[in-house]
Amino acid sequence: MHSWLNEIFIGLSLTSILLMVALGLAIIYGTMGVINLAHGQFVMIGAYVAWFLQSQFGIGIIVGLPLIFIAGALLGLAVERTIIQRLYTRPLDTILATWGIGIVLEQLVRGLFGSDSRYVARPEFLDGNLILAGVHMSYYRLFIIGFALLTLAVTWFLLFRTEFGTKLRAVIQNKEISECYGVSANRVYAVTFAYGAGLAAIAGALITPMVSVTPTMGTGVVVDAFLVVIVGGVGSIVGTAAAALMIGEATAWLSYLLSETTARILILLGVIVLIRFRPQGLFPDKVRR
Amino acid sequence: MAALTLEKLTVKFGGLVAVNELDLHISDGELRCLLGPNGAGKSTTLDLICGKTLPTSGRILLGDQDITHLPEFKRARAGVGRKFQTPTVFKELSVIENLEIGRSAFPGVFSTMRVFRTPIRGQIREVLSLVGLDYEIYTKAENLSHGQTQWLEIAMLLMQDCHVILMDEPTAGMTAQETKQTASLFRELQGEHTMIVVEHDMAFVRDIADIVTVMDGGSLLAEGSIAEIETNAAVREAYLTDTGDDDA
Amino acid sequence: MNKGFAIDCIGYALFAVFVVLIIPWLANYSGYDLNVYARYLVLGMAAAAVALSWGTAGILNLGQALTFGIGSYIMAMHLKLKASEAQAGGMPDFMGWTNMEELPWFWEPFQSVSFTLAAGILIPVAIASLIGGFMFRGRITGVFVAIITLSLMLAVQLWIISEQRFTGGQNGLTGLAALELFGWSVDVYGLAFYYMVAGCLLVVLTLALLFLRSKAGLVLRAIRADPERTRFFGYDVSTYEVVAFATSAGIAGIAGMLYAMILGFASPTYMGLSLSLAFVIWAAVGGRESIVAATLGGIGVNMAEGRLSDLFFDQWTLILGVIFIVVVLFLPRGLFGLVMDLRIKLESHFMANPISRMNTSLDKHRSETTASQREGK
Amino acid sequence: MLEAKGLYSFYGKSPILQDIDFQIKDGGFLGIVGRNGVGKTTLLRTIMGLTDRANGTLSFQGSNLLDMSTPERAATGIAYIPQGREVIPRFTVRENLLMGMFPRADKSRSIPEHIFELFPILSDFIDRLGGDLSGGQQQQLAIGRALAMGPKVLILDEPTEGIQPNIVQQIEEVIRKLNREMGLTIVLVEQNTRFVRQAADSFVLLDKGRVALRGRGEELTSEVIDRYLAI
Amino acid sequence: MKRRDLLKGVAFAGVAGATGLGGFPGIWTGRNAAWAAGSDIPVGVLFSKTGAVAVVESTLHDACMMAIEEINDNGGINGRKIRPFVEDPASDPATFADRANRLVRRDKVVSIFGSYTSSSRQAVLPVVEGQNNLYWYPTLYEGRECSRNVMYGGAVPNQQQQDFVPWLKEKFGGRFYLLGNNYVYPREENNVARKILKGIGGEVVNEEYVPMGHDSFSSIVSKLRRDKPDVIFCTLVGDSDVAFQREYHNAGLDPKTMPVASLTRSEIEVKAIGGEAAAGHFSSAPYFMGYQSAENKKFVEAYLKKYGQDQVTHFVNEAAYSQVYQFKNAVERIGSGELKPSAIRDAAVGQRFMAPQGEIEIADNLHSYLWPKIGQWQADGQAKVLVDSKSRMAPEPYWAYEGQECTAEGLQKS
Repeated sequence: MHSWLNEIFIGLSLTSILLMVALGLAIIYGTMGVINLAHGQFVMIGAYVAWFLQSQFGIGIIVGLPLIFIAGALLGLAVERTIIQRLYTRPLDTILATWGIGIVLEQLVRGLFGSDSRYVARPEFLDGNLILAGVHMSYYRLFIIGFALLTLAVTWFLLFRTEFGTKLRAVIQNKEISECYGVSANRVYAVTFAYGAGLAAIAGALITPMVSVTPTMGTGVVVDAFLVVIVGGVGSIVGTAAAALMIGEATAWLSYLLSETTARILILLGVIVLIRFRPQGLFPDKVRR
Repeated sequence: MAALTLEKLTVKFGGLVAVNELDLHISDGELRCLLGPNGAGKSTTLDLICGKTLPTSGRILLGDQDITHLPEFKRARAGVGRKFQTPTVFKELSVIENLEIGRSAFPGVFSTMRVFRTPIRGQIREVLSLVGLDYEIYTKAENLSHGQTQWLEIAMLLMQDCHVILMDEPTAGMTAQETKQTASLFRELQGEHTMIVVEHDMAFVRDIADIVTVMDGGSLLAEGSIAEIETNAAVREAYLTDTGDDDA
Repeated sequence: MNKGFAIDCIGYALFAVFVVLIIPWLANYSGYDLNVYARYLVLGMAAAAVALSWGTAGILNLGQALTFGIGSYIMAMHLKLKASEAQAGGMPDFMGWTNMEELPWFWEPFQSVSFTLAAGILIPVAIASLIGGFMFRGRITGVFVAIITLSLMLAVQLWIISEQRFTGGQNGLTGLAALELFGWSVDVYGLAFYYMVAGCLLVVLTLALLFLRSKAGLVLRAIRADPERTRFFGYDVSTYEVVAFATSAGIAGIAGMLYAMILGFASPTYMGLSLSLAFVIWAAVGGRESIVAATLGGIGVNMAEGRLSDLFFDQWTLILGVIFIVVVLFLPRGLFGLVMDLRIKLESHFMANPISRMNTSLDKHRSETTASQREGK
Repeated sequence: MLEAKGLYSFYGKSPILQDIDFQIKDGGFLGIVGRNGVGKTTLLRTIMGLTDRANGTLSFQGSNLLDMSTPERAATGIAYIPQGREVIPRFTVRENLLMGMFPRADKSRSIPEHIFELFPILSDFIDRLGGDLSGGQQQQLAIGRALAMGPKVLILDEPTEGIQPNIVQQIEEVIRKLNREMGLTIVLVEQNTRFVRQAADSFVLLDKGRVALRGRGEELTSEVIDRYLAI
Repeated sequence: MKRRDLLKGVAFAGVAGATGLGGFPGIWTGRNAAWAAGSDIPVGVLFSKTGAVAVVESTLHDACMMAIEEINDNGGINGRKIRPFVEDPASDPATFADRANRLVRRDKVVSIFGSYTSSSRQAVLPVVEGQNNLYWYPTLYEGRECSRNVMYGGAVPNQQQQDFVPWLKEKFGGRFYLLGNNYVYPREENNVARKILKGIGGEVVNEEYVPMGHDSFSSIVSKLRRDKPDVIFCTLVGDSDVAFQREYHNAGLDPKTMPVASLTRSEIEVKAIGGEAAAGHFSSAPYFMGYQSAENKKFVEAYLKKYGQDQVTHFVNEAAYSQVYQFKNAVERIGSGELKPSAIRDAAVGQRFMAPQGEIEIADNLHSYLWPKIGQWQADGQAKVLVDSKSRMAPEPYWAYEGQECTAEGLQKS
């Protein structure tokens, strides 16, 4: 009877995860045009850092988030400085290079921690469910929804209310002129990439209580994130959020009414049609590229 | 008979009216010069004719054929050729390959599949020597100088052999000598081809134009012979003053 | 346009010699190695398909494995039916298990060899034409093409996995019979089969090279450089793109058919993300601008993979990943680009004096010009 | 203070500028003239470090610019106003002006008042998007943005191109004023030789990437123009 | 012009030549020249160390290698050492086929131990059948196969379900929700489950399949809330199983009223799920790590000592371990006769081995007589064995298909 409310909540919960994963990718893609196929591996590494902190030092996910963010950001920075930086003039080649990076990261993690599936516990104070109007909402999912909104807000603030954001937006719109006015595009790119990677790591840490942590967990993540980014439109975080909401709710409803497989097929086909007729995305930002 | 007719042609970009109810009649074989300050809508008008931009309202007739809604390639096949303001050639291709692309009488994919070599004779030979590129046949277009690139694009248009040719600032970056050459070339083409030339260089315009059209703010400001235009008060104010002694 | 044609012919001839004579010798004319090399050739063909649309027309198809996979399923359907002749109603075993009553109508025509062979090319071509028309009429380019092709491939893959009663699901189509052509039962470990694969590859490459050498290929290169400008010369850019896209799909279909024969089964992983990306990587390593180079890329990377996995049991994927990164970073045009640069270096080395070199080339042009003038008269 | 010696500049492998020499002293006004495509814009871009590669000497106040990145050059006090203005279309006027403050050594982020005195229109339109301004207003914004950094040298590329005549005059006056009254060093690329002759104290004439002629501003006579520039 | 072209040609030849040289037989082929020498017994070890199923397959690899080492340390088989040829098929069926080919045709192994998924087994099948080799497959599977070239060491549906389903119905009720990944194994198991339920008066309230690797189960959970089944009959594997059980736990569903009864969940999945979330649910399998027996104690101790105390043994790697010993016994039985795969197979049939789960026996249809057990998961990540089968249960791979039977002569239809 309250199933539709329930599905809305499930959709929101899916949306929040999609958004967390896609946001970092959207920022990187929107800023540099870099198609980062290693994004899923950054997510995976975030999950592993969360596991490592918990199993070695007993640090819970939420307490560990700053550390996880920093770890992801540092890794992102290293990758950007050594590899991505050389590819800014060849955006399509980043697909190939980042795919290679993904393989390498996955293999490194496997070498360090083995192929085993790892377990990360959910924070205890988020155990249990809130039942409201017949809708079962687990506290942990509520927390993720809230956290995703917070991340969105922080990112928005960073982009539109800070000097770094102004520099970033300037570089996106006109790199040369920004450089002529003292903005070091290289530094902006590096920081942005690191931020995106940090967000991916946080997303990875937050999903650990719901999935199994394995070296291969990133592969599936990146495709979904990319669909969200492209449907949302390049460089528009509002578009990314809207696309995540659309895909999240559609997944919830279609899987409930039909089946998981059919839902997925329909969504893929829907995305194709959307891209064909709105390649500029849902909320296009009128920027170059 | 009119080779090209624009009727109440209007295009808006967002709130901006770039071309406003423009009427233009260009007769067969005429060479028309289009003048006006930057942002007057000259290039946009050419874009509308060749299909790069679609009009918000109005009609474009090529002879009797309504081409207002045809896609670019069909307009090209119907006989509209275009030279762009910044010379646009295929940089990765050699001069001869660029010309082969220009030679597009049979542009279908199943026709082009049967063509394997470009014989350097006949029309191609002529065009090459006309534009002075005979020693650059195999040079990649990106290695040509600015002026040569201009010539290459003009040569491609000659190969295309269109009835209506739209020229956007063809002499920009050319030496005086070259500009004279261009003028004589245009006069040669005149009659057989119908041409619209957008140009700032008044000396060049004086040299070639039959009728001059002046645009300002997307609308037609004046139309007439070069003498009429140069004495027109409105034109002087919008366009000709402040250029002072400088035409370069 | 004929400049460099001679070189291509020489290069291609060397490649043909390599494929026809050297590889069988490498394989000691023995069954297992021939089969493995046949597999590499087929994967090379798939890389060539990628290069045809990507390197020439600039269409990056991340879903190339879709048509490859469809080709493999088409061949596998025929071979499965052949293997199931003894079964009740000639129905493949997996259908009986899922309580199917009779052979689905769309399986019926695959009883025929000739239909199968034609379908393995034409169905991928038809699918690619449809999706290509859908995309290119809307002037979809670049990363959007990549995402659309990728999504479509994933959707079809999911469908194939879920419709187990028609397709064999996750396991794919297994337990296949040997192909019979004109009464010859194909032994995929035999020298004859290797030559059949090599022959297919060489014929496909020859035709593709002719296509690319023709003016149509030139127009495609023009489209890659500047699709807008090409339109203004009267070329219907989207049709050209569809043709290139569909041609590459047809090649992938042929490769897929051969692949199903070589491995003896068809699997949904043949139209998976990682294989699809692998095709692109191979083409990039070999050099996307030349389909022969891309083919060599496919063959080379797979040979390397076979060898690395032999030598470094644990970390071969890591090594491959590093190699890809290095190639992308330092050889943006692949090994082909390396060869071309080497050529230029060699040239300037042999022609010490740049001025004389310039004169030589001028002389060359002049002599050619006069020659063709004479021809003209 | 701004000085080039034997300067070469490249796009890819082709040298666009060859063996360029010029020198401007503090508070000087250098006009650069020449036909289309002779490398005038490239020369300005070389000063800012926007070409692929440059050889030779290019120094500003004794420090070698060629060793610096573009942002570092901006930080030395060189403000560049490119052809076509290139204000950031989706930035407000305020953000565009703020952007001009980034290279400042004093880290100040309050927009200097004298910019609004020079261009009152900017304070009226302070919250409008840069892309919504007319060409002339954008040019004023571009100059305002450059002045916000408190520059020592102003480099302008055809600032009057495509601007309505009445604003052209206003802009010319501002440029002159910046030079004469505020002592700013000016490097100006201009097709409009009349303005160069009137305002510049020296000029160089480029042809095919080389300096074909140099002299004092008033030497840019119609005779010279006829010989080198006219058609 | 001539010279130029020649140069280009030379350059091209250089690359082709380099490729050719690189491809020189001695360098490119042959793992190392010594493989054929000596009296070692060559076997293939074919488990993925990378890719999606590496999580499970690497533990099978470990167990298999441990058995090989144990045997070699104890003097080998009839004085001959087992020589393992290890390959990593990277969880990809095509690579499985390629590597199996390499093992059989190039390395001339007499048997291959390998693989976890049905699709990989299917990929290897044409290779081993074509060359009449022997494939030791340790995993539980869907049955319905009767190859003479595969030694099936895991349970078939009847061995997992015959006791389990009636027991569940009796304890919790007969309304089953069938949930599995979308591939042949879950579908086949559910076929069998439906058949059993029909016989004992139970019903299926829903049957749902999710794509492999699917990991968001909130919609499924809301369907569970809607349908309120007595038992969730679960054939999810790997990551999906983990994600589902986590979701179930997060949603606050209760194992007392709606337990998950799994055919695929082992200690390895529970380790990833977390003991707390898995506690109270059931699995049916012939082996659990917590099973009390002398053999198991020895096995578990050796395994943990070798691979780390955080590792687990489970019903597939137990079989992977046992199969090596079954292979050993078969080879011993052949004695001085010719060591070829078919001989090994024939010698293996009917042979018994005291495995950690109990004494198992290879049936003449090459499947195994096993000891099915029902375990309930505890918070410590181990299962408590509630029901232990009273006798060795016979494998009937065509149990659900009347008139079909797998025998020593292959598939018989009546």
